Amino acid sequence: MIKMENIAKSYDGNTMVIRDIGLEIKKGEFFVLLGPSGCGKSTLLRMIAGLEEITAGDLWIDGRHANELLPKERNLSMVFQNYALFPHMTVRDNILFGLDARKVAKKEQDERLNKVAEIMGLAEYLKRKPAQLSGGQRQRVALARSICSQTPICLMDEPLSNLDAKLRGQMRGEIRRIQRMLGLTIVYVTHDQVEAMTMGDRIMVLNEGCVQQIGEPLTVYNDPENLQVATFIGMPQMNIFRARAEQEGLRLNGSLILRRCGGQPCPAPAEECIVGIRAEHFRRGNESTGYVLEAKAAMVEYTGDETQISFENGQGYSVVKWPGQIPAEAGEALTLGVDAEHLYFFDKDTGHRIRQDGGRSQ
Amino acid sequence: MTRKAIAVLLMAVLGLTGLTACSSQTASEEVAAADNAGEESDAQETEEAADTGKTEILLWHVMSGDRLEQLEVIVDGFNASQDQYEVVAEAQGEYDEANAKFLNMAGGEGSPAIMQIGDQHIQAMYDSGLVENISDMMEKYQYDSSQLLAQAVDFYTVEGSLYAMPFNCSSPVVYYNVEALKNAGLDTPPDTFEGIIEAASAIAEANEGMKAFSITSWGYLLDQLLTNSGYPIVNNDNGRSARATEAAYQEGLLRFYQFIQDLIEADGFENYGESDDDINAGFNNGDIAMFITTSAWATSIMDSAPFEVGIAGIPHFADCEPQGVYAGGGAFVMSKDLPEDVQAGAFEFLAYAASSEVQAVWAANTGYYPVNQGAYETETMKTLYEEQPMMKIAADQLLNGQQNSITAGPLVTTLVQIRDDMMAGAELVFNGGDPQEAVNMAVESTNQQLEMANAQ
Amino acid sequence: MKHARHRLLGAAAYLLPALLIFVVFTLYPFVLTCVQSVFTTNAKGDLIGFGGLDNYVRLFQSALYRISLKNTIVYIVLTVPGTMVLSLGMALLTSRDRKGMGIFRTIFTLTMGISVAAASMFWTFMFHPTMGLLNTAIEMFGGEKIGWLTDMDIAIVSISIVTIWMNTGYCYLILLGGLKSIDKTYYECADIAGVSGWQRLKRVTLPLLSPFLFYVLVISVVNAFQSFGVIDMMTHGGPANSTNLLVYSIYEDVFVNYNYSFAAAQGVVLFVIVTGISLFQMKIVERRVTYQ
Amino acid sequence: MKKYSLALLYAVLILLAVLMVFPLLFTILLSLSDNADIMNGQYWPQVLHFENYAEAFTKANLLYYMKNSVIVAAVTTFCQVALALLAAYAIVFIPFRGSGIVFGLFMSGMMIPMDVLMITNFQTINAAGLLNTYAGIILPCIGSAFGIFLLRQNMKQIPLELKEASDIAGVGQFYFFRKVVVPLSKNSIITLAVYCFLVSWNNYLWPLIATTKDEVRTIQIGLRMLSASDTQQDFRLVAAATMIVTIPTLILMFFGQSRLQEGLTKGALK
Repeated sequence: MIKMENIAKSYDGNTMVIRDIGLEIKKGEFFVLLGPSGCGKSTLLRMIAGLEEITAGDLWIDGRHANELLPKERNLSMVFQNYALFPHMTVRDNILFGLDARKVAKKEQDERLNKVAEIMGLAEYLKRKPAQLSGGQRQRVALARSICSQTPICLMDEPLSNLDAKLRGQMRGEIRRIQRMLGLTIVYVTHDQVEAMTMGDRIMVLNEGCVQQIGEPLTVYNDPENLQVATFIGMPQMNIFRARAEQEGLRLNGSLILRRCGGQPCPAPAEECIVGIRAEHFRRGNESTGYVLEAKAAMVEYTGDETQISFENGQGYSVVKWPGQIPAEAGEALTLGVDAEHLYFFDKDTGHRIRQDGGRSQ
Repeated sequence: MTRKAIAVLLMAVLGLTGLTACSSQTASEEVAAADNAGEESDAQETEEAADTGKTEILLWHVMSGDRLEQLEVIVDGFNASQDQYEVVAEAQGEYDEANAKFLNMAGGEGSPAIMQIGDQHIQAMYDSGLVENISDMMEKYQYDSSQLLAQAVDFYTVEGSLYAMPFNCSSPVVYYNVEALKNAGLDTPPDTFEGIIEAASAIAEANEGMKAFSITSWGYLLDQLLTNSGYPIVNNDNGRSARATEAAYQEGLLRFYQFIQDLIEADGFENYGESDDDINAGFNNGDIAMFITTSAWATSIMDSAPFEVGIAGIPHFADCEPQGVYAGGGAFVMSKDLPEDVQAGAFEFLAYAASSEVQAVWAANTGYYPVNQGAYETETMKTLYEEQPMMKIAADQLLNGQQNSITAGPLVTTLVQIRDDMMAGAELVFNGGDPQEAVNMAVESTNQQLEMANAQ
Repeated sequence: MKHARHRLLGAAAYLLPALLIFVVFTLYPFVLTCVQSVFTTNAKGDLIGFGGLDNYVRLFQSALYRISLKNTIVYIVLTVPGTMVLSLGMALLTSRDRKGMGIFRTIFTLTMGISVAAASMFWTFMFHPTMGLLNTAIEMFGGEKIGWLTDMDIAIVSISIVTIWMNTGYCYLILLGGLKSIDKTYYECADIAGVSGWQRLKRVTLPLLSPFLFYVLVISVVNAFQSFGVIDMMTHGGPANSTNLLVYSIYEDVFVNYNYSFAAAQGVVLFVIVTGISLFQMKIVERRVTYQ
Repeated sequence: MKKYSLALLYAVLILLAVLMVFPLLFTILLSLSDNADIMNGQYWPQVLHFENYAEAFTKANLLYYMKNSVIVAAVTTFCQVALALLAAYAIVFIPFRGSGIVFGLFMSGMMIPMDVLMITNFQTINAAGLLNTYAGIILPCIGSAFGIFLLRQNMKQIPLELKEASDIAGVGQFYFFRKVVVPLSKNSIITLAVYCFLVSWNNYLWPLIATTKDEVRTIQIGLRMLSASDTQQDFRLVAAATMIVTIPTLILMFFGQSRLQEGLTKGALK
């Protein structure tokens, strides 16, 4: 549906904001562009929309070469971060905005309006002005406008970032439902990894203008290509240690020791590297696991549905996350077990992932 | 998108042209349906002229108030007196703007056939080459110019031929409060500047501190006062023998400024700056006993004063023989190369306006004096001079004056600026400035202007 | 690249009408004035010979021009601060919503609706030497009549009074709007901190009002340089050229003396002065302005 | 506010109000008395002469001039606002390379004193045969640099996303201009309209230069001719004429005041 090859973007001719991006989005796919703010994800979206010029590379939309096409010739719609609703128009006019220009008959417009208003639950707000609506309602109107345009592709630039947590949760589900119902192809930009994980069919993680990884949410979570992806995905952030292989296990940060006790040998490379362990992969006590770590609890936090315990790791603190409310106090000794397959090894310099078969990912 | 942009462009340009069309259309439409209550509007006539087949003669003038009414009496009289020509009079505000427009239109479409100018504009009009040689016109239409006032003809003669037909002539006169002077033991105002200073204390005592004399700083009055005392304004015989190149009024102006300073010391002078209304209001209010201004306002001054007003000739310096005055005021110039019928019509109007009977009525109702010698013999003038002998004084002052280059009046392009320079100097002296310094400032400015004008 | 060219064409269509009028009726005449200023012209305005910088040299030598320059500076020193102080005072006094403020606000903006010609007439009646209101009032209190428009030193003050009276309406409107736009919270924290009266004015109100004060300053100076109507209606530059300001002297040279090139030179110098001062204000004064 | 300082506040306000209104009241007084009273300094007219106003209308042809003034001011205002809207829209919403220069050019227009250019404009109007037409008076005055400045300030407050949303929705430039930008600038448009009407109504020297006939002259010229006439000043008539000239704009000010204040303040905030 949308194909990009060696896309690059620079505003001033020398600093490259986007470097050599290639991707292909299939029809009806919910494709998420994920990355920290300033990584170029919005710029990439705006290049697809035609709001930014493409410095280099090729863009195809629906099989047509789209580099030179004007936004309206790309047959897509867009939902902006702060909704871009026309303050002086009623909700009805906002939703139907642009249909006159596309020569849609009045009767057809009303039909679409009623259908969309019902889907989005905006039926009784049609006469109101945007200023009289709540954040959530305004967001739904913006979405309704995109849907009403019946364009196959819908671009979304962090549409939920202005909503409160509860509403965000609700809207995530709703957008997903509508996308599946109408078979829309959606390109969704966000910096919130929860949205990415819950909504995306596939996620592209971006950083400083280059692609870190493209893949399904769980693949990206479980099999990160590099340190950026690993540390960016997952709450709390994956714990990172400098590791050196030693006789009875791994020396972490030159202080803690991850003792090996049975199970298959760990795939640690000979020379020094970085090892990452997710907070939820630590086991309690010394159940039969590949490795065991002795540490001292520094701080305990309860969020009701889970407990987070941080411990000294020689160069700062690492975190353990267990479900439920585990009784523990600061200073208590901890024995933490880890399975071999939950150890992620990365190259010390490049941050690339070092996998089981010794092969390095590019 | 481009198609849309072009549409906008077309719409905007059409809007503009539409506006131009409709506005000029509304203007002409207005002209036809003009609802002009009271004063006759020019619009009406242009419409009529078109239907009655009369040739239209466009006249620009700067008259206003009651003298505008008298001018329209003449225009209507002329239009009624024949059925070939229709004169349309249009007011142009003040001389300055009118002349600038006339010169800039350079005879183009919409410029007038006849234009009223002030005496100070004759040289500039001649230099512009846009005005007709009236002497040639007189020959062509066999007009006997001897009936015109010799002094008036002298003033508007440039290099041997007349370039403007005199129309409204006036000269400065002294208006005095008859009663106030009687109280001070004078039956007519002193005819010398020195006499005025002497009479100042007597007038003040007899009329509880009334100041003896005042004058507005208007340059026209000052150059006439110098003329009367025999001082030329510019060199080369007042610009008559050759083009004037520098000021020649220094000596005369210094003596006049000295007179004002002495009068101020004798507490006999009141300063009204340049405003004629203020000086007139002050005179009516009994603040001053005598003041000088143009004879043209005789009727309105005499009507508005709550006491008997006398008129006398302007004073001169004791040691100078009174020369009389030059024929100041205004005249009509005719645009050059007018089409035959318009030219004939225009000249006929000029002749009509200067004819004795018309001039008599004009003089009687305005305080100007007739430019036509025959007018003095007409019944209207005779009865006027009997009822108001005062009015005759202004005319006598001109008629009995000498005829020489001084009383022919200054012929110079920058007469307007010269009068402004004299005015600025006078206002300096009125405010207690030093006479010599005032004269130097005036002369420096006059010479600079002359130098620039002659360079063109 | 197609986009850029496309946008330029689109923009041109919108800009063309305004640009057309600007070029024909402002740019072309101004360029012609600059050209005329280095040529000599005849009474009809046609260019005769190349005059080089004679006009400018003669300009700075001529005593009259120096007088009109001096008058203009005196005029600005009188009118600009006068207008600002008066309109600021009025704005401060009527910023709080109290009983009857509406009437005062309407009255204070009244003069904005009054034309130059009408204002000149009002004040001509006021300044009339014998029956003018001011002189009659002075005489009632036993004072001595003042030659408002006839006295050389007072005339410039009189026309400044009229100008201040005319400009106050507009400036008051801006400053009142400015005061209203200041966020109430600043005053609340000033009240809490016990800062009040004079201190609050100096530390809170004036700094926050500075963008508007700056705007009024620029507008007043530019208008003062270009003021003409009052002089032409009331004093004709008199007495003794004491109210002959820059634009009036240009008017006189164009319409009375027909020295188009000399007037053109004065026009160019006036433009340079006004632009210079405005740029100076933009650069130096603006630095001290705090924008919310 | 203590009682004492409140009283002081109102005293000062009344003083200032009197200062501002007195020239107006005095003129109204003059316009209702007759010349004899005025001459000998007696101000309170025993008999109110309303016929002065009637005479002023007929004698000074004021009705005629006023009609012209209304036409000229209305058409000028409409064109000024239209042109300023179009130009400001291009400068703000169509980012082309030279937009900064073009805006600078317009702003420089504010610096050039119009009086200096009158003769050249007169020659242009004359050459185009527009002398004595409304267009002749109007055309040179409709390039309002201030208008462009004010509307640009206002349009810059419209979020750019609205333009982007419109581009994507497939709406043309003019549709966005007409349906979105103009409605959102309604306030500034009204402010500009009131301001331009006042400026055009008060325009003083140019209408005189651009015309030679009375048919198209505006009211300020009527006033100037009346006052500049060198005959005996007919005070009551001139006073009445002055009031007639001023009343329409005072009424406009009375209603447009709040709107003007709001709009101009936004304009002032660079």
